[in-house]
Amino acid sequence: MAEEITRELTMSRAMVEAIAGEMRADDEVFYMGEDVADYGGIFDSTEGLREEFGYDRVMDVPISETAYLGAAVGAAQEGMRPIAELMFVDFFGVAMDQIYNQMAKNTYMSGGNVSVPMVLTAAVGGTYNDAAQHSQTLYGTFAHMPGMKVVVPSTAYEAKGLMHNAIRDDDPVVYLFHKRLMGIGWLPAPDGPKTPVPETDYTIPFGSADVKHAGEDVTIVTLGLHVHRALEAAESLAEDGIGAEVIDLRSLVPLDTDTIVESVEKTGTLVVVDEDYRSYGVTGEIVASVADEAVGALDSVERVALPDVPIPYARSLENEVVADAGDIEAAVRRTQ
Amino acid sequence: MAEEITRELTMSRAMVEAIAGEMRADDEVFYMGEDVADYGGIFDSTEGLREEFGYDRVMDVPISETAYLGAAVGAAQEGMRPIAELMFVDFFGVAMDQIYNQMAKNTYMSGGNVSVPMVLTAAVGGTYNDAAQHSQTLYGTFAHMPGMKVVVPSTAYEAKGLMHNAIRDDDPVVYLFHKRLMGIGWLPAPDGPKTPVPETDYTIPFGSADVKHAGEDVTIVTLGLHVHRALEAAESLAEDGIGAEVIDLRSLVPLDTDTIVESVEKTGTLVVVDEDYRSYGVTGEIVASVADEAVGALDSVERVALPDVPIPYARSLENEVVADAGDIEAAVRRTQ
Amino acid sequence: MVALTELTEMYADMVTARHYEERLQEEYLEGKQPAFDISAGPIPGELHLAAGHEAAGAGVCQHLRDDDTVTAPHRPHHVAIAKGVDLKRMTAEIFGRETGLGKGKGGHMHLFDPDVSFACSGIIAEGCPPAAGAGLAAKKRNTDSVAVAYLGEGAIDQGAFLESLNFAAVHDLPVVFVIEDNDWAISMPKERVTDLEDGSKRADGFDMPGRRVDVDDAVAVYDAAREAVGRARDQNGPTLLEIQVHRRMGHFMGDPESYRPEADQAAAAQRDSIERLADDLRAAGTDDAELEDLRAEAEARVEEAIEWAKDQPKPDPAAAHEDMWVNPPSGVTDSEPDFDLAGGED
Amino acid sequence: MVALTELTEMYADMVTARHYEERLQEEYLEGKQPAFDISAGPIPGELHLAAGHEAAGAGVCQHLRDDDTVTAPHRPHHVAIAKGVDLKRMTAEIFGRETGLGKGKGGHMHLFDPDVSFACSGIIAEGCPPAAGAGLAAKKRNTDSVAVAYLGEGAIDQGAFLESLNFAAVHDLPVVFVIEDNDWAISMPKERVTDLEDGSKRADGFDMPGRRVDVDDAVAVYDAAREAVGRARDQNGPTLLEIQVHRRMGHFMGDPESYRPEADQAAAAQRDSIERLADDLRAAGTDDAELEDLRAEAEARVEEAIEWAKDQPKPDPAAAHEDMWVNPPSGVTDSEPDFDLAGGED
Ligand SMILES: Cc1ncc(C[n+]2csc(CCOP(=O)(O)OP(=O)(O)O)c2C)c(N)n1
Ligand SMILES: Cc1ncc(C[n+]2csc(CCOP(=O)(O)OP(=O)(O)O)c2C)c(N)n1
Ligand SMILES: [Mg+2]
Ligand SMILES: [Mg+2]
Repeated sequence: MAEEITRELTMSRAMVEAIAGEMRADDEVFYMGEDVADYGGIFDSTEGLREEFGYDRVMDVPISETAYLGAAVGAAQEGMRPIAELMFVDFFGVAMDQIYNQMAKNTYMSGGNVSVPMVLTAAVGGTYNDAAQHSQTLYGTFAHMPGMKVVVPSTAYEAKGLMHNAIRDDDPVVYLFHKRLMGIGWLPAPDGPKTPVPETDYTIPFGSADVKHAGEDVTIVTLGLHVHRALEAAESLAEDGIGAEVIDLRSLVPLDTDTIVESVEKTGTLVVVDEDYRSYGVTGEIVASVADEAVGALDSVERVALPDVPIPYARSLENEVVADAGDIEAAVRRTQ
Repeated sequence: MAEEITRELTMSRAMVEAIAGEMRADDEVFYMGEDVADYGGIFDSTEGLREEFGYDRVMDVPISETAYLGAAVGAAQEGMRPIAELMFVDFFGVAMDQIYNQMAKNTYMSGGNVSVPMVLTAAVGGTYNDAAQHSQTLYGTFAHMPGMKVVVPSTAYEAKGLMHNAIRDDDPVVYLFHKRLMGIGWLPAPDGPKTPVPETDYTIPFGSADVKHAGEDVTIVTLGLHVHRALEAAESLAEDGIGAEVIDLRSLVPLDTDTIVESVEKTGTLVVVDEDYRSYGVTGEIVASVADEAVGALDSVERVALPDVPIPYARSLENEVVADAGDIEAAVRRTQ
Repeated sequence: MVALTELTEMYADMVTARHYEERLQEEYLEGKQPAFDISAGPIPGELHLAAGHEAAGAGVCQHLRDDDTVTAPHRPHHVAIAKGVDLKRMTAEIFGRETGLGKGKGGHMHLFDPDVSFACSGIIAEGCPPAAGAGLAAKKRNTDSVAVAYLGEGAIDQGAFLESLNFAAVHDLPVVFVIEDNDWAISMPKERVTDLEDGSKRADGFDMPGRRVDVDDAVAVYDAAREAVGRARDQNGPTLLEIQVHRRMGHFMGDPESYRPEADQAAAAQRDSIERLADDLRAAGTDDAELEDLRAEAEARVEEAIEWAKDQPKPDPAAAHEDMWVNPPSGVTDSEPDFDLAGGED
Repeated sequence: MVALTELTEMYADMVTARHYEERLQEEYLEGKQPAFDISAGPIPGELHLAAGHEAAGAGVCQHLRDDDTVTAPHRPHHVAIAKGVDLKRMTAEIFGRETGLGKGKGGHMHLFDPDVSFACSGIIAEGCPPAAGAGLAAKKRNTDSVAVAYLGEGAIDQGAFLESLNFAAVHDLPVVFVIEDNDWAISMPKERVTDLEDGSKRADGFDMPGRRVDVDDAVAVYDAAREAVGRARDQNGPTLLEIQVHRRMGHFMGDPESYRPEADQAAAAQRDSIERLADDLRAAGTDDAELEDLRAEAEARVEEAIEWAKDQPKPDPAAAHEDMWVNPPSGVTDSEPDFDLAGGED
């Protein structure tokens, strides 16, 4: 019987603990990004690392995402293990060629002759009124283009285990952490993401979705922040006797279709909840993946995602487009 | 009764005819891109335009996609009507911020105060062994991010009508033309894309899918090059008494869900055929859109798309990943 | 010699901008006390205030007309004020109200006022290409409008800026690039990330005139900008200007600035382009009472705008689904003509 | 004075490269006659040949070791040959064969030979940041390896290059940027798209030494590169070189070059860095028979590589689904440890 773990960490502390652990174990691991040294990362992704490892291994870089993400690709191809941060995922467009035409494709284009053992970290998500250029998750955009493993922790426990696996992986991994979950002082997290975290190093495999709440009536598939909103909805549905199974994807690439299909075969009902745009993204893929495997099992389907508009600024407007627990609950009720 | 149109054009001639027509009608329309002046566009997208309109209105630009696509955004916001070409859609990553954070979002972010009447043209597609950085369609990537209307002509007739509508539209339109369909001397087109084209100016509305072949047994939804491959499959299936309805989407945004759902309600079977990557893209969205509206009608589903790998170079490998008529036929047969 | 009216106008813009930022700071922090919670209070989201940058806004925009285009970055208010953006509607936008410039959809980093050709964007340096595009439009239309792109010294390492230098230079576009050098890019001091001390030297690699105004002095900025804007207006091509300014507040509200040496903060607080310009006005014969009036007027204008903005309705949630398109989704047409296409596939 | 052995090595590389391109041209056009069909024949896809660029490949790479990294653009063969890339496996890759450098997956724009630290990419200027990254790795590891990024003169307007100049300069990285100026970017003459005549002047805006070799002369390139590579190896930071070369063929095979004045084509055909180097070798005492031997050896090597490549098996279609990952999709682990997380949600 495993020892009981009681120490709780915020998601940011857990993420940093994994990075620090790998940096201690391997001199070739280093972190690059804007404001990652003295500031400790705008979203606390590197808090305290510069103090321990110095400026050389926790490098502030010019506001030149193409140059420094590309430099990470180059250093990774030399065998180093860079972690490079895009401050907001929304800035992908200034460096997408390095991300997609180089980092993601070089392994395949070289017939496996070259590997690119780097981690691209990026803060994602809204809920604090940062408007259209600073609030997206872009989950679907990154998951669509092959060559990157794409992971999204929802709690401190996952943040650590996924990060250890990401740094050790010889393939490029995109690690998308939700700002609202980090436990940053000025951006209070909901209750869920702060969890017990083992002191020891451990790895969580990619492609293993986690059933965060069991239920018999409806399968809710989600990730990131919305895991917690779905759990809230599940509690409330339970009061009315509706059993919701909440599946936290944890990685988009690879996708754990088995866990989803197994659940839908039991419940017959699929509600996919996503903080990315609705069309041509995550919700479509999850629905279609189930249809591929078990179209007969699908009695009822709902997609809860950002409507196809940029994310608006004003609170009333942003709240309208980003689903809350009530929206999820309502979607579930529509299926019953 | 409409007059019979017999004049046939290649897709490139039809596209150029629409551009020339709009340039004659409005001095504020101009075309920018690499090799669009003397060369006439690497894929014949501007053939002859410089000769008629001169270098000022058919502008060669530096290999600075961010600068010139952004300049198109700026000129459009001043009320001009630029058409700007990305030589291959695969280069999106060097300019995606201008495309997505500016061109696509400014209208919404300004509350409709500003409009961006520009057309972004780009060549898409494989089948001639140009490998991972020059063969993609990226249909799903562009369609996923709201703010751009995304159109994909499959024949000369559509190329002209969609282009007229695109240039006249005050919203940003992404016009993706498939290299294999243009009718370029060195890249022979299949039979289908060369069609009769009216001399007169005409506009095809976005969001109106076209049933290119009627059938009762299976609904094949596709676009671009694969319209022709699906039609080939439909002919061959017809010989075995399987009636395939082939729907040409013509635009991804807006998406004509009605036409698709209506067909699937009749056939019960949906086969989506796409030249973009399979996961988190077009095929998923089409399946999910039907599930949203008519999950009960879906007896059988198949997705035929690029497997989730970059596009390989060698002929045997590229042929393996890009579906041909035989692959479509086989998918249909799996559903019967 | 700068005309007194111009000095006075610049002064008015600058005191308006300074007071505006100070008042926004107060409003912003309301509801975010004692614990700072970015998502609480009357002004949502990030807020980047430009106290200490005023000379760069006023000194350049003093030369601009309404039909000259300005693009600003994430720290836009002082430029917007100097450019003549509607103060009330801008303020309403910052408060996320329905009558804001963007109906509450854009927010403080995305202010668009087409009446005075002003726009801004929150992505580093990405205002440069659209400014070049406005210059291109002016050139194509053969008007004498010009375009100005503002950026921070931290933005001079970004491709969008560098590509725009070439684009503007090779086409001789009427564009002025204005770098506001406040020594910091969030927590990163210039020397840690940029090869140059003097950002205007980027021009040397692009066959373009470059000039640095290394003192935070509105008159010096005015003079440098007169030449640069004049060059553009006379169709003699682009110029790169760098202006030394000072960041008197954190990068964004809530920034603890723990990375920043106290001496640097103190120095920034001491240098005051507004006081300097007041001295120039006094030297030109303006007395203290007049200066006080100008200040009072500016403050009243700011108060009025803030009052007005706070009175405006919040957007109806349903409005989130509007303003996606200017034309219908189908484009300018919603029906396809009926042709008889011989041999066609239809 | 350049040592005779070095002159000889460069000559061997250059005649190999020239013969290689001429032979590939023949092979490529086979099956594409009479009507040119890009998707027919033994070599699929686009093909960008570098005849006329040889001096830039040989003169720079002569100073490099296997552990020095080189990134090349879409026109890579002459550089690959000078860098010592495995000629047979490179050729097999170009023919799309299973034993090619990338198992037929990459093709001629995506050649990776980690044994000699060579890579290329088909996206303009996007080899520059990875080269800077290789330089960064060398610096972090405190080795004296250097990195060289090649690009065309048409690429000097692209953000990836310009950002890399700053990145390399601010970190004093051991990187040499080499612009091959062949006067054309496909159909666009330099002056139509770029503000500078001399691309090495870009360095002036980035506080970096820049130097142009304005004659297509291997020895002049060798000399300039000795200084630049030496500077990098001695940890004195990056350099920008521009080398005048000539495009003796179309941009890609099949390019009708109808945009190109005949006089320009003729001039390019006349200038021949290979003949020039032959003269240098003669002056250094090499006789014509020796030169003939070098040529014959080079040709034999090329023929052997092409023969070998054409003999290699085509990839099994199923292989398209392989080589996506180096590790399993699950990462280094495929099972989650079993913790008892008190109060956790599991
Ligand atoms: C492409 C991009 N990268 C990073 C950021 C995040 N960011 C916002 S402001 C800023 C610092 C800008 O510094 P500077 O340009 O000097 O302007 P200042 O804030 O000092 O006025 C950064 C890195 C961004 N908005 N866009
Ligand atoms: C970002 C990007 N834009 C455009 C292209 C298409 N393209 C390929 S080669 C080329 C011209 C390159 O000219 P130059 O850099 O001078 O090299 P050269 O071909 O003359 O050797 C262009 C525009 C590309 N590959 N990548
Ligand atoms: Mg700054
Ligand atoms: Mg060239």
